[in-house]
Amino acid sequence: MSVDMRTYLGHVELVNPIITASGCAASGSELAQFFDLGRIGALTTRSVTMAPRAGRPTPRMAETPSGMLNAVGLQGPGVDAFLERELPWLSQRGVRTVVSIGGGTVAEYTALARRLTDAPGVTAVEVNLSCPNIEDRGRVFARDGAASAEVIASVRSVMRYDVPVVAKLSPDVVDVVSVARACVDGGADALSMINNPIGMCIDTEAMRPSLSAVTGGLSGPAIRPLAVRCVWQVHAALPSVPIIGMGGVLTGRDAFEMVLAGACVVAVGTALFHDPYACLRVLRELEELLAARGFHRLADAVGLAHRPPGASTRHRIDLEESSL
Amino acid sequence: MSVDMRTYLGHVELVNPIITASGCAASGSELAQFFDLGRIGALTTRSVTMAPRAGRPTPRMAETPSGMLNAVGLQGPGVDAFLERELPWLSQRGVRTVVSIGGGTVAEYTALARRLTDAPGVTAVEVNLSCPNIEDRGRVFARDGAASAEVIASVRSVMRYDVPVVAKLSPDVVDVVSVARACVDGGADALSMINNPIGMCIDTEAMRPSLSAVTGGLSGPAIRPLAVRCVWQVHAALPSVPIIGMGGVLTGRDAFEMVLAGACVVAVGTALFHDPYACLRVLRELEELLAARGFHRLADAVGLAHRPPGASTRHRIDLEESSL
Amino acid sequence: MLTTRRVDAYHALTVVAPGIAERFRPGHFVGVAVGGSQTAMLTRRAFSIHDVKPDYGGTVEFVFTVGGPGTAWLAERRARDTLDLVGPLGRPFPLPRDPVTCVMVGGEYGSATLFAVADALQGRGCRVDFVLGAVSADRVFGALRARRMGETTTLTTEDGSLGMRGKVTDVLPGVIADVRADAVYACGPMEMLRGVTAVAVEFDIPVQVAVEERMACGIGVCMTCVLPVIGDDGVTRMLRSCVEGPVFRGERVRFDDVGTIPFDALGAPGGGSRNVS
Amino acid sequence: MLTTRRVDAYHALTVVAPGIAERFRPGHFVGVAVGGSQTAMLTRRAFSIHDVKPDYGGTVEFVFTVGGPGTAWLAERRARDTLDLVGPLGRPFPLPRDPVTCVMVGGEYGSATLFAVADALQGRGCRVDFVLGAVSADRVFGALRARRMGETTTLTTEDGSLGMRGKVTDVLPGVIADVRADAVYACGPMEMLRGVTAVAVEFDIPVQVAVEERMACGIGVCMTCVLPVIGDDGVTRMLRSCVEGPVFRGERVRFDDVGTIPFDALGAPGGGSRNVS
Ligand SMILES: Cc1cc2nc3c(=O)[nH]c(=O)nc-3n(C[C@H](O)[C@H](O)[C@H](O)COP(=O)(O)OP(=O)(O)OC[C@H]3O[C@@H](n4cnc5c(N)ncnc54)[C@H](O)[C@@H]3O)c2cc1C
Ligand SMILES: Cc1cc2nc3c(=O)[nH]c(=O)nc-3n(C[C@H](O)[C@H](O)[C@H](O)COP(=O)(O)OP(=O)(O)OC[C@H]3O[C@@H](n4cnc5c(N)ncnc54)[C@H](O)[C@@H]3O)c2cc1C
Ligand SMILES: Cc1cc2nc3c(=O)[nH]c(=O)nc-3n(C[C@H](O)[C@H](O)[C@H](O)COP(=O)(O)O)c2cc1C
Ligand SMILES: Cc1cc2nc3c(=O)[nH]c(=O)nc-3n(C[C@H](O)[C@H](O)[C@H](O)COP(=O)(O)O)c2cc1C
Ligand code: FES
Ligand code: FES
Repeated sequence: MSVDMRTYLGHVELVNPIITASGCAASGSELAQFFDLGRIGALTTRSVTMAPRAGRPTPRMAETPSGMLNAVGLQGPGVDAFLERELPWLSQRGVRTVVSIGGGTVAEYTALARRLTDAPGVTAVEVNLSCPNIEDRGRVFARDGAASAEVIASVRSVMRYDVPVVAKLSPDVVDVVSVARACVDGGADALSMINNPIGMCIDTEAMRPSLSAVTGGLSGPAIRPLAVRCVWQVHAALPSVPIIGMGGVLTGRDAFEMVLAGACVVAVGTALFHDPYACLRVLRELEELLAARGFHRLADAVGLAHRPPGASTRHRIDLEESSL
Repeated sequence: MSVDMRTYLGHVELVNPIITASGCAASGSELAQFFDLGRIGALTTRSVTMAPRAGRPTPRMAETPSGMLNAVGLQGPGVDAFLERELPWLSQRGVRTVVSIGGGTVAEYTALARRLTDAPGVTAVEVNLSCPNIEDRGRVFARDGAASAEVIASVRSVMRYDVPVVAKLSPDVVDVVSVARACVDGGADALSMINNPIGMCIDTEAMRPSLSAVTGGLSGPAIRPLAVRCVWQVHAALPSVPIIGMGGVLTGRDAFEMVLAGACVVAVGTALFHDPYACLRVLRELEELLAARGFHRLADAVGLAHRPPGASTRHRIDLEESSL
Repeated sequence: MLTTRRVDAYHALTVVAPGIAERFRPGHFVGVAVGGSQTAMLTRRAFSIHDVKPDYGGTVEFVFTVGGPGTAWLAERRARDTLDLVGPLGRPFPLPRDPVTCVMVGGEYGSATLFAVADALQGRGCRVDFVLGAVSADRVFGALRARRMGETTTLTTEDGSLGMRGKVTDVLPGVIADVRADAVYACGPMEMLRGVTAVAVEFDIPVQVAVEERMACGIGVCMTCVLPVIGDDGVTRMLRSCVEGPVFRGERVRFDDVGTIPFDALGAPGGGSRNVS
Repeated sequence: MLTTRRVDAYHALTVVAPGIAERFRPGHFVGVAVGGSQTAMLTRRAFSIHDVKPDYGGTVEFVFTVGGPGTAWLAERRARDTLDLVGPLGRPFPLPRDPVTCVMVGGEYGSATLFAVADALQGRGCRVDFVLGAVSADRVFGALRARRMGETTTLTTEDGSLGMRGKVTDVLPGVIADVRADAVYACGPMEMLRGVTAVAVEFDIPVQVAVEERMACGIGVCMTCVLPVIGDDGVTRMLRSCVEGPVFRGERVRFDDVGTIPFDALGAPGGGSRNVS
């Protein structure tokens, strides 16, 4: 039995729910040597910035238990080169592309959105809110609902109406639901979570921080429980808002966990570093798990773990089917 | 070469820096079958509450990558039984005891402190601020600097002057430094971090949350990068405040990492579940690491990773020595 | 580690562990570290001790099925690999003073722990009868040994592939009546223990059950393994199955309330205390 | 996995990997998964391919020292265990068109990757001379093979336990002069590559170096393995050593600035862009 894996980001349909996480697939062409990018739901670009960025000094990575720290610092060619080379390369190959943008001011995010609004091949825009707000003593936008909402509202206002705007949230907040709500009120069509919580580790030989940037973003299975919790809480509070779930997804089982918590799209990041084919493997494993449990449609499993203790699964599925 | 492992919580001396983490050594007597509790720096009790508590329904635990989730819900006999049986048992054996307290209101914390203030054998009081504030829609105290400071100030005011009051912080905040500062301004003699970040996982067979409480506290090596980052940030901002570092410490190397980040005391929690002797092993390994690097005193290593890039270690150590 | 063998659906590992073998008493269990160094699996797995032998200063054997990643890792161990065990853990089975007649009821791998108990009982002149069950023949553990040791042995499988079709609780009343049993010892799935206890209560004879709850430590420090048990004072407390159990008097365990906090349990929410975390 | 052997201070693993062997060119490396299933070690370890052989459809050999937990785990593998490899990865060494004279400079395990290059060079009629060094005799890799292949072979150790006491850079100028070298190929610690490059620049001959940076992916997607390299346009860019390297023209690598972002690098902070994360 094959499962209908189609899913939606706002009104944009994706052939399946497995996409790459921003900053974990570079410009896309690197992964294209391993498989046809058209086979995954979408490719998310690294966060594009106005100017080219050299990023942080090395060491930029350190391995931690079931995870890793990274401090890349948004290295990238800048929006001009992105629009000249990287985006066309993707759209010519018909790769559905979620363009991630990062800025230091509301104006910078807005300017980036303006540059993207008429560019062909933009499936959705993901706003990376985990950037320091230069106008607020470097306080990260994502940690403040109002600042996040301001960015989202401004991006939404200049972005083409038919391109969904996705707000990417950080777990380093007191209440992820309030930030999520602020972003949705600000006009976000969907939410993605989680970006890396901030961590650090120390090289006990050198007796200094392992990363030249001292702190870095923690990723990998170690943070999956935080990610599932965020997806669960936000889906419970805003059940109608599409969620891109990410954080430590290595297998179809992990993706299924995100789906059950409320994600309709699942992004794979760090797993790509270990297995270039991770997206296709996770997709296949997820479809097998769904089929084995008698699901006809991915959509029927989204948020299913929220059903009241009494309710059975079949029941829920039958309901959905009878409503065809 | 033996290393001077003595350390201080405020003005209270501990023979060594390795203590148990609250809630991970029950009443103490359980571990006493394995080793003499007098050999570790101190034993931290589970968080004592006014009334007896049955805690949460099971399942209360789930394993996650390099970590585990727990939702015990502060099961315990209540302060009366604690003062009648558990505390005397410890003090009769000369076990240095950090008493952790948990409450639902400022009044409850204060009442607990009042009960403890004349009890013999209380080395320090650790205030578990990761409890829902009943008077603020169940918002956890630790997530709000003002609420935390209020609890600490009130506990400090009733607690005997010579018993240090330790504020235990949560990583689930926007800025751990501001909460830390608020607690110190409120009268905290020391800080301990980190309590468990909130996570969850889903049983993909049952398609329901693995824990009956749905969410739970994440512990173990998975969270060590978050813990080291919190210790680092707080020590950088408040270098003179003693810090109890905890979160995923399994080995002497991990404890050394906490020390280099700025902790003068290191608590071992989840590691005890795997190895009842973990505290003694971590202590031995830490002492060996310090000796191998030529340290004469633990104190010389506390916060050492903060030294400016140029500065050498030897230098720092010589300085300390010449100041004898 | 010494030997590893397959027994039908089960794996059996024998480990040289003199310290554990020496202090072993029937009903004890061990905590086994899984995954090796640098593993992502943090918690020990609990396994009842099936058998101890004096060879090599003392060996311990336990029997398990592969469920998740930890038991899968254990199943891949080869002879001469080393294993990290903690034990013996838990409260063992209490034994009667007099030479009475005892029915040993085992479900699935639960049978494994019963043979050492039966040994001890027979050592005290007790008569021992076995009732072993499982879903299918390959999951009934120790049928042969039961036949050798027990006066009578009754087997049940849910698919009828061995012995009677059905559950142990279907045949238990008959056995108790036939052998005029004075006591019941049981180990197996919680659902079975609940049924066995009900039968024993029916016949008004004592029943000792070894329960199974999710455990993070096995040594009494984490408080994750609790279940509601009625004390001598009639008060229900959430007791730790690792140190106050795993063996309990069946009628004291509130099986219907496992996985809940009974409203009348000591310290239950609303019962005077507030739910502060 | 096929065989595992010790070579002085090093471990050598040979793995059946036809797909990798087939596409191998000198300078390629592999990404090796460590720790097995359920491991806490998430990232692959990078190792230069030392040798490929046609047997069993194609085998790959790499040589390593035990540093941290990943290499410690690899050192415990036995023949017939399976290994998870990705490769071949990276840009291989470019080879000269004409039959020139090349000096191969290897430090520590860095020598391992040079023999395949030397093979290819000799295949093109090039003359090959070796300069191999390490801290001590047991850490000089491949001295015998070098003696067999090279016109001349010069060995150095910092403790003088083998060959000349000192570093490869102490003897390199003499070798280049004696053999009238046209080019240098080098692999080893970054500090050595910097020195070797300086010498080659001194003699104004091309030098190809294989660098080593911390890598999380090895396939160009994580951007963690960058170092400052000067392009044909004279502009310094932070290039990925896994896909734009590990082989670079030595004089293009800004060794003094490795571990920094040179102020004049494209996109350097202050250089027009803001540091937004
Ligand atoms: C006192 C006691 C005795 C036991 N004796 C045996 C035995 O003789 N043979 C046997 O096959 N099994 C026995 N079990 C069950 C055994 O502990 C679990 O099957 C095993 O822990 C599952 O590990 P896993 O990695 O395969 O599964 P996972 O589901 O991956 O385990 C994940 C986590 O949950 C815990 N867990 C999962 N299932 C159980 C369970 N049923 N009981 C307790 N903890 C669990 C594990 O310890 C681990 O911490 C016993 C359990 C207890 C409490
Ligand atoms: C292109 C390339 C080729 C290499 N070839 C060899 C070889 O032939 N023989 C050999 O012994 N070593 C080689 N190395 C170094 C080897 O990758 C590291 O020694 C190894 O990754 C250390 O792993 P560990 O678990 O023992 O150490 P850990 O310090 O525990 O490793 C932790 C993390 O840091 C990374 N890391 C640590 N040291 C290095 C390093 N020097 N370079 C890159 N990543 C590192 C690891 O990949 C891992 O992600 C090579 C490195 C690169 C980049
Ligand atoms: C090396 C690296 C670079 C990243 N770069 C970005 C980025 O540019 N923009 C962004 O929004 N998230 C970035 N992330 C975060 C990921 O998109 C993702 O949110 C996070 O890593 C959790 O998913 P994972 O555990 O599957 O990696 C990066 C993560 C890593 C590991
Ligand atoms: C089972 C369990 C129970 C805990 N109970 C408490 C508690 O009662 N009070 C408290 O302040 N912290 C409690 N904690 C948090 C620990 O004290 C510690 O802060 C945290 O687990 C991180 O350390 P670790 O990774 O070494 O376990 C508990 C942790 C666990 C795993
Ligand atoms: S398993 Fe930890 S208390 Fe029982
Ligand atoms: S290692 Fe990931 S880009 Fe080079």
